[in-house]
Amino acid sequence: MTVTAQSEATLSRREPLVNDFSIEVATVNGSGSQSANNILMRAIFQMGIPVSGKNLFPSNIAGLPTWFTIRANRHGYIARKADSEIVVAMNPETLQADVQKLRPGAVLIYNSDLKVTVSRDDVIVLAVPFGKLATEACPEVKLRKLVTNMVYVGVVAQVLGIDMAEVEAALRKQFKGKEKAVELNLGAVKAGAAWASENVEAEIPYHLERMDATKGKVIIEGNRAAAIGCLFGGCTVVAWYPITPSSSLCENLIGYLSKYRVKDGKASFAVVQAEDELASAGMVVGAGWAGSRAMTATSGPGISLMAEFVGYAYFTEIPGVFFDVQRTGPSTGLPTRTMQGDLFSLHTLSHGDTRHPVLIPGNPREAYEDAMASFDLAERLQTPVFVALDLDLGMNNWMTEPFEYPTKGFDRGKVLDAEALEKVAEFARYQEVDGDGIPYRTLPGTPHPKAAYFTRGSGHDAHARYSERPADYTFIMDRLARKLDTARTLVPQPVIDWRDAAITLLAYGTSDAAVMEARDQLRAQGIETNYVRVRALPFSRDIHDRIAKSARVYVVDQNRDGQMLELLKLDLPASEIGKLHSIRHYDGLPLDAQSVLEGVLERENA
Amino acid sequence: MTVTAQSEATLSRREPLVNDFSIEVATVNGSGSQSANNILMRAIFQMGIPVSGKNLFPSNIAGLPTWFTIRANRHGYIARKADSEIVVAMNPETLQADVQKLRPGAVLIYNSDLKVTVSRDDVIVLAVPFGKLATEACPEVKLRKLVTNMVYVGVVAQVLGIDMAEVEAALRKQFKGKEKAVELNLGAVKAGAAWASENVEAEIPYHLERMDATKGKVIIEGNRAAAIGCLFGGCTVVAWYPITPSSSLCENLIGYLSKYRVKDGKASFAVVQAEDELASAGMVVGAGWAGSRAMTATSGPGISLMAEFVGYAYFTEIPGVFFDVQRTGPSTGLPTRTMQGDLFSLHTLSHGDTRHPVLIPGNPREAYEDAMASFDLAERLQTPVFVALDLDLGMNNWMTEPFEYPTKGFDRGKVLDAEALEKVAEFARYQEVDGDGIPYRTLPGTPHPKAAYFTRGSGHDAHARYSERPADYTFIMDRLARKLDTARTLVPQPVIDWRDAAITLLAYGTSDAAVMEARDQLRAQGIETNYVRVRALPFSRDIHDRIAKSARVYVVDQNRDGQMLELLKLDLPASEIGKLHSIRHYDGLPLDAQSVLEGVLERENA
Amino acid sequence: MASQAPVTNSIGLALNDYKGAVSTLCAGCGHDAVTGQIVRAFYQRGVDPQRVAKFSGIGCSSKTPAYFLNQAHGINSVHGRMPSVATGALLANRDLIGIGISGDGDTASIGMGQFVHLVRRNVPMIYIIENNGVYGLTKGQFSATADVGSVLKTGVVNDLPPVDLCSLAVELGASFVARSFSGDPKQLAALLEAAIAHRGTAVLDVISPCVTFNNHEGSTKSYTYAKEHEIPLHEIGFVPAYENLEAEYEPGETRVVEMHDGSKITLKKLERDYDPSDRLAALNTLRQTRDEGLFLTGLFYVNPDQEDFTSMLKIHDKPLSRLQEDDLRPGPDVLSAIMQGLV
Amino acid sequence: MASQAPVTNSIGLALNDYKGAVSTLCAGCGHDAVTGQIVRAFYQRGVDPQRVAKFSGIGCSSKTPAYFLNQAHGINSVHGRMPSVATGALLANRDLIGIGISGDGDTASIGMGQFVHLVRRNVPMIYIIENNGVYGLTKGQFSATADVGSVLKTGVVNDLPPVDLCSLAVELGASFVARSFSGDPKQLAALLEAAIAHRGTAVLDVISPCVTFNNHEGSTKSYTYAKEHEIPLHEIGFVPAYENLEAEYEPGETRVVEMHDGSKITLKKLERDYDPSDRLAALNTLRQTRDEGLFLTGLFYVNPDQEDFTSMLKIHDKPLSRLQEDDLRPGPDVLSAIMQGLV
Ligand SMILES: Cc1ncc(C[n+]2csc(CCOP(=O)(O)OP(=O)(O)O)c2C)c(N)n1
Ligand SMILES: Cc1ncc(C[n+]2csc(CCOP(=O)(O)OP(=O)(O)O)c2C)c(N)n1
Ligand code: SF4
Ligand code: SF4
Ligand SMILES: [Mg+2]
Ligand SMILES: [Mg+2]
Repeated sequence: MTVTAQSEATLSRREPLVNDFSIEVATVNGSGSQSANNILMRAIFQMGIPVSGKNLFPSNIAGLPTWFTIRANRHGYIARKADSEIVVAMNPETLQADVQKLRPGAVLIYNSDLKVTVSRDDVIVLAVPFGKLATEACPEVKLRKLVTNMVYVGVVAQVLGIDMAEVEAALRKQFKGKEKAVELNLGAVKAGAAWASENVEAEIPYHLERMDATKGKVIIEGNRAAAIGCLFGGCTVVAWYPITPSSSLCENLIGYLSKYRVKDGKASFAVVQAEDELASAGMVVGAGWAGSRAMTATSGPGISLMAEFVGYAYFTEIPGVFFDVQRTGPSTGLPTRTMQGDLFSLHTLSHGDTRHPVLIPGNPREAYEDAMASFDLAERLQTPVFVALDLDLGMNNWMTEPFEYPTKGFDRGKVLDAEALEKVAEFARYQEVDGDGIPYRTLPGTPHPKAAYFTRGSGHDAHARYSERPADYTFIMDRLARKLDTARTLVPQPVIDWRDAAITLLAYGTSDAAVMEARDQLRAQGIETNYVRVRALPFSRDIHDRIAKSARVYVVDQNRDGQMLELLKLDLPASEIGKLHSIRHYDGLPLDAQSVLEGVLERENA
Repeated sequence: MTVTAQSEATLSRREPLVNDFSIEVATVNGSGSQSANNILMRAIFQMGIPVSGKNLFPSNIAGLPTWFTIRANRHGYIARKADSEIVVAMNPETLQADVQKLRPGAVLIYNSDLKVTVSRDDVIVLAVPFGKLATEACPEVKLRKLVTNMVYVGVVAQVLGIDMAEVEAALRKQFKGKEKAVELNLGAVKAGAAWASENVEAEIPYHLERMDATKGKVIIEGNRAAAIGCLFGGCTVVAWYPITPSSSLCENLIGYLSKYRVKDGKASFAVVQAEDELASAGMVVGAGWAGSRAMTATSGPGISLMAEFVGYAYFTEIPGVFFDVQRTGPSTGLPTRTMQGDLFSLHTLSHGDTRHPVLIPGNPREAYEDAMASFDLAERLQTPVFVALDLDLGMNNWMTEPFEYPTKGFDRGKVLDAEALEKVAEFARYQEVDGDGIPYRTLPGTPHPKAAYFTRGSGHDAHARYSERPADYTFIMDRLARKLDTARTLVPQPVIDWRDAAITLLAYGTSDAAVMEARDQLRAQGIETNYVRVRALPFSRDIHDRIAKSARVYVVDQNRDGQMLELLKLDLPASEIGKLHSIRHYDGLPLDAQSVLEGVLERENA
Repeated sequence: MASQAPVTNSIGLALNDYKGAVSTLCAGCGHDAVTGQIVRAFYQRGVDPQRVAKFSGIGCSSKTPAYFLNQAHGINSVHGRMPSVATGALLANRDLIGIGISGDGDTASIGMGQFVHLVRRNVPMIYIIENNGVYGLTKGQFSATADVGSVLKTGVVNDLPPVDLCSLAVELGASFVARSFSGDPKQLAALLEAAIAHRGTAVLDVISPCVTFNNHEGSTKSYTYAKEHEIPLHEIGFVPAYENLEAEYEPGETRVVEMHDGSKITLKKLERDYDPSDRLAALNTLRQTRDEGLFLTGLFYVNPDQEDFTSMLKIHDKPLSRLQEDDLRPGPDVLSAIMQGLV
Repeated sequence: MASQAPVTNSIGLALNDYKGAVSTLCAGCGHDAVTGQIVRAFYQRGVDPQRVAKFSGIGCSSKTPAYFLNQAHGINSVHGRMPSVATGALLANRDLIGIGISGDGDTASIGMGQFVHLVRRNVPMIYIIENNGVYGLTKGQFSATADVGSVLKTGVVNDLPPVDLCSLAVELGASFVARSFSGDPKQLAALLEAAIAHRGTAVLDVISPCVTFNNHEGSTKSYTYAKEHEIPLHEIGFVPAYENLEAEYEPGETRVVEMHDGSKITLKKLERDYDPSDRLAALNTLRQTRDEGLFLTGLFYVNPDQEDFTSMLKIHDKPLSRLQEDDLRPGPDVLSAIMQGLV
């Protein structure tokens, strides 16, 4: 079997594209391709080339189509790109579709055993005898399926010029310690590489070259980053219920806690796998009331189930941290697709007049920092605090600077212990004392006769006594509103790149990567933009100011209803609202720069 | 014991106020005063005088302070009025406070047995020997407590000039058939009246005179009205969980269904008292999916618990009717106080991009009509439909025209039965067919090979097949948005009183009464206003048009956050938003005209 | 080739007419075996698939209604709350034949409340728990039916006592309670046929191994463990109404339960003589064998005469969903009467 | 008048120090009687009220924590979900002595799921159900513990089988299960003292009549009915650790259960000899007496040695809520190590 480069004629002979393309592996889930893809990505990363990996997987456990995309980009662009230059098509089910969507000039790597005809003459086709190569590399039939994936690692590495030493290092890292696995898989990689070096005649217009842009950086998923934040944030009670894509946040956290927070067989934490999300929310509320730093993590359906408890905690002023790793739609929506669809829900969750702080990390470092900050904030504000990730951030691989050790200590908020109680004239749980809307609290078990109070919904006066008096009610409600106003100054402040341009792009969360890339593209077209990345709700005043200074503001949302734009409408003075224009993306895929670019140009060129 | 009219000197001797004042009875709940108050109210009503009754009761079963206010008003104003002209103070616990809040010139009726001194010389004090009068009227000790209340009926009737024949008629109605009770209670009324006619020397500056303004009218609570609407709306499955103030909606409905919808021992309905609100919502969803007209009724906490199911029904396009009789705050908020606090929640309930129609009746007649309409709308739109009452409407007594028998038949929406399926080329459950965003559905059990489809969240294509394809997802989401747009034309249209004024008052639900009264007061001060009463969400285009034609729009909300105003912000063009001004009332009491008046004047006179 | 008339059942349908979409579960998943027996049982009983309504919650197990009875409407609802959806639908249309598929997570963890109340109401439906001791779809965490000491592949050990859904159902007054094993197709088929004939909630707790996350050594829900430990309480047979029973069984050796439609469940004695109409005995047997660590399968309890929820509510014979305005909207006289009462 | 030293308990507090706000329940409500016995039991046991945490859901019953132990923090949470709140709080601070008050609606209807899982986890707390068969606070609808045939004042009859919370708890592996009656103060007091001494979930199902909505003829939860039908299983006594037991009881006539803290529960035989350490016997006794329509009270099951949830989780001896940054934030070396693993 030799390689036909059917497309050579149609391809323009130019310098290969260096360090700026994507590799997509089409396969089925549960087939073990994840290790192969990780090795490929890590090898590129170790070559110093900025890289990102995004897994597009189905909502089942094994056997359905999955696409993994590795983007290598010398500028550091890590957003999804709509199409890929190198496609490894391992899944017979999707092969024809995968071929159809190839861009002209792309490289297709597929299994020649499949006996299909590839009817595209504008692409480079490498028909690899995977079966034969795997058999040679792995005599054991049982392991062969897994090893097959390593063959494409070898082929891809060879044709793109990935350093074999880096592939080997990545592979050793992946199978750490398991010598037999290393040997076997390395053999398969080499078989693939050897085959390619002997058989690929076509000139491959894509090439990877060493850079120095990843030194000291790490690759991490946002869920793991948030887990590390919880570990260092002093989280002590974890109550969770598994749900994709949030499960790995708690699972990682449990791993870290067990490793780093057990001394002499005693844990400085308690983890409960609750019976459902109502229960996990209730446990967080109970633990927060009793004075510990408690968290849960869930996704949309869980958030909906927590609505009553979150409202209760708002009115009773009980701290708690709620992570929402957002996904698409209801339970039988697209649980393995990404969306920023819950923003509105999170901010207003529960019936009645309720508003909650929401932190919105845009990358793993911020996920780590926000996780830490959320506990401080929850205890300072005595209220439920949300941290809104999404599937893209939570479960995909992100390159980042290593995290910094916190310089600020814990803020445990306004808690009166026995000693403090001794000094105060009176303790009134729901009183306004400092003018910031935040009252003082005591913890159950405080050994002081003044400490106790009885906690119940919103039907209380400043002294936590049951009251149905109208004036008591408005007092409590107004103070709560004031507290949310205080939160504006305490939440993470926006990330701003100000260029004194007329146009401002306003985005949040994982849209960051695509927006950064789109801004460069716009600039290349002569359109300069300011950039305001919202890091939290309620909005800081600075956001108002920046909007006031802009002529037009493009608000980028990964949801249908333009939820961030809607929240801005609620908060901004009427005169500013006309400036807002919506760019929305809601097909379940991570946002790409092209969508942002088009969104802006559509209007700017109109 | 004689009556001291300590205040005579200080009272200006003028014509008595006729048919324009309030009577407030302060008592404890569970003491049986409800019958006495009803009789008083009905007697006034039977005299042809417009009247309304509002019960301010605590969140317990017996023994805590309760105030019942009867407002008689010749102009037909039925909103709450901040203070009352006649106060019957039966509760020793609150007596001093009740006395303090009396307006100068008011009449205080209290129990002389209480041996308290009333330290107000600017009011008329009638110290009635209740104990003695009740003992004379009712030799049986056991019944005496109940009968005591009838004594004040007699006193009040006598001093205000209520026709004794009407009191007797009302009393007979109240105790229908129970001759012994009629006799006993009538005796107590007469004793009270006799005492008053003999002992009251002061001139009472308030008087009731016959009018002809209530002929043909009925008195009814909104919950009962909604229940009648469900009865005539063809509701077949009722799944509920008790919660104040919604319980009486279902309880009345069960009564009517049992009476009017059982034939030959077979019920044309099924009622389930579910285990909680998640279950009642699930039952409604299941029943709607299977093709029956299903409803539930709850209040705020229940709405929060239904969030996941309601979102699911939105995405799967399953009809269902959800009544929310709104109350104040969370479970241990003020469950027996009123609020329009859930509007925002209802419209956006559930995570993800979800929006729901909400019907907002402002009086019992509309509650009846909306209840009927909601089933048509839910089946036509194939989506959950909310009907938002509040405690004030649901549980208080409202005077209204009798309801009209519906002229329009049921609209069962786009359902394909076996016959219809025979005629169509294909059945695709989630296809856009008519351009209105509403697909066709089939019901389980339809005997046709084309009928079956599999229902699941939003992860489906137009043919209801599982799909994770991005284009399928946006197709479904866009069609759903289109469907909500269609809803604008199908929901009840706003009630508009247009005067070509610069100022428009925009209100909804039970604010109507106070707004109507405030408009008259404004007019008296030379300020003419237009009035737009929103009857439903999403907003009809007409509302946009009216706002466009106004210079300033005062949006009246009975909640802290100005939720209607917020929803308008989301829907209106940016240019209109600056016109909106908020009048908010959120202390748990029904809105009064004074609050509206002040809200407008504060700005207009600024 | 000469065309052959396809084999059909009593209503003229082929086995194929009872199939569904291709399964997307892992190869070897116990749930697929259950699906296979459901297809067979409905075919065997000659049930009109267009009269069936399929219900499920969320999980790998809950996906399976898509894989059988393509001609039946199905609803994959939300996690743990399928019982309420089924209750609503079956009240709305009493002609529907309801079958619900749940998982151990879906029923014993998040779904506990609704399960208890479904059983208490005796809603007429088959309720199958495909019980693998883990949350398959979220990648293998323990569920509330995992046994104490059971070990995950990751080494995590379960410390909490398992919920025994059969004991619980019997305790709560269920009218049909059985346990089976997806690796015991014959027994499962017979139980499914019996469940179809039952009017009331038929609870079937089917041990159905998760080959991906809970089929290793240390698991008490693996194929190997279940095969090695299964103790059938009796040999179960099902005899349709139109067949003759007498000839086949020797009295004393076989108990016969007569169902409402005239069909019969036969229970051939194995080691013990077990009376499935004795609730207390069922509780004792379940508790004792559990304490001994035995994996007992069979029909633990059945009462064909227990009133189901539809009967209790005295619902109209015609499904509520088919009633129209004529049946549902009372006349103007009724409205007048009501208004008159309020004047 | 000569001032008299007030009577105090072992920690020097007077009975008054255990009281709460004035009850707002109906005069004669069974719940107030339970409150009274709680005050007495905590006083009697010399429990430091400042170490107690009070929990409840929603209902008349759930209001009562405001009416006892004013010096203890309390939380009136949401309907049916108190178990999760209590679990969180008791994990957060293991030094707290937890007592939860719920109603039959709050536990057996909306709260079923959380109740089951609380019991399964053996969370260390006293869990009292003030069981009146109705939803008092919403004006008297039947709850899931109402007996079949029970009649409301409005004439509505209950058709659904009752949930027996004691059987259920025993079935689920609870470590302490008892039933009492608010009209039997002596037994209730002894059971409460025993419950305080227990480490694990102590389930107390207390029949507590609702005088306003369910105390009439036709109710099986009325004072009259309960008084007429109560059959105590044994006569219960409680002997603190510091008191001597031997002298008082004749062997054979009295069973003694030794609690963790050295105190003892004494169960004096009445009609039958009952062993509260036998779970199967408990299930049988409960089921049989229920089938016979008897209202049995007493300590059905107790296992003082069953591991509670805090121990199972191996939580730090110092309450988690008191741990500070030093204990909770690992050093920079740990962060470096983690980062190193990711390079
Ligand atoms: C409200 C909610 N919480 C969590 C999830 C995530 N989730 C999906 S399936 C599942 C567990 C399924 O376990 P089980 O019922 O045992 O089914 P199996 O996959 O083992 O067959 C969970 C927790 C969800 N979909 N919805
Ligand atoms: C989520 C929610 N649903 C409904 C209610 C209304 N509600 C308040 S108390 C109660 C029932 C209480 O019954 P039970 O627990 O038996 O207590 P009891 O009043 O009889 O002591 C209900 C349904 C609520 N507060 N919250
Ligand atoms: S993960 Fe387990 S339960 Fe799910 S399909 Fe695979 S084998 Fe079956
Ligand atoms: S209504 Fe019943 S349960 Fe509630 S306080 Fe009154 S008597 Fe007690
Ligand atoms: Mg499972
Ligand atoms: Mg109760």
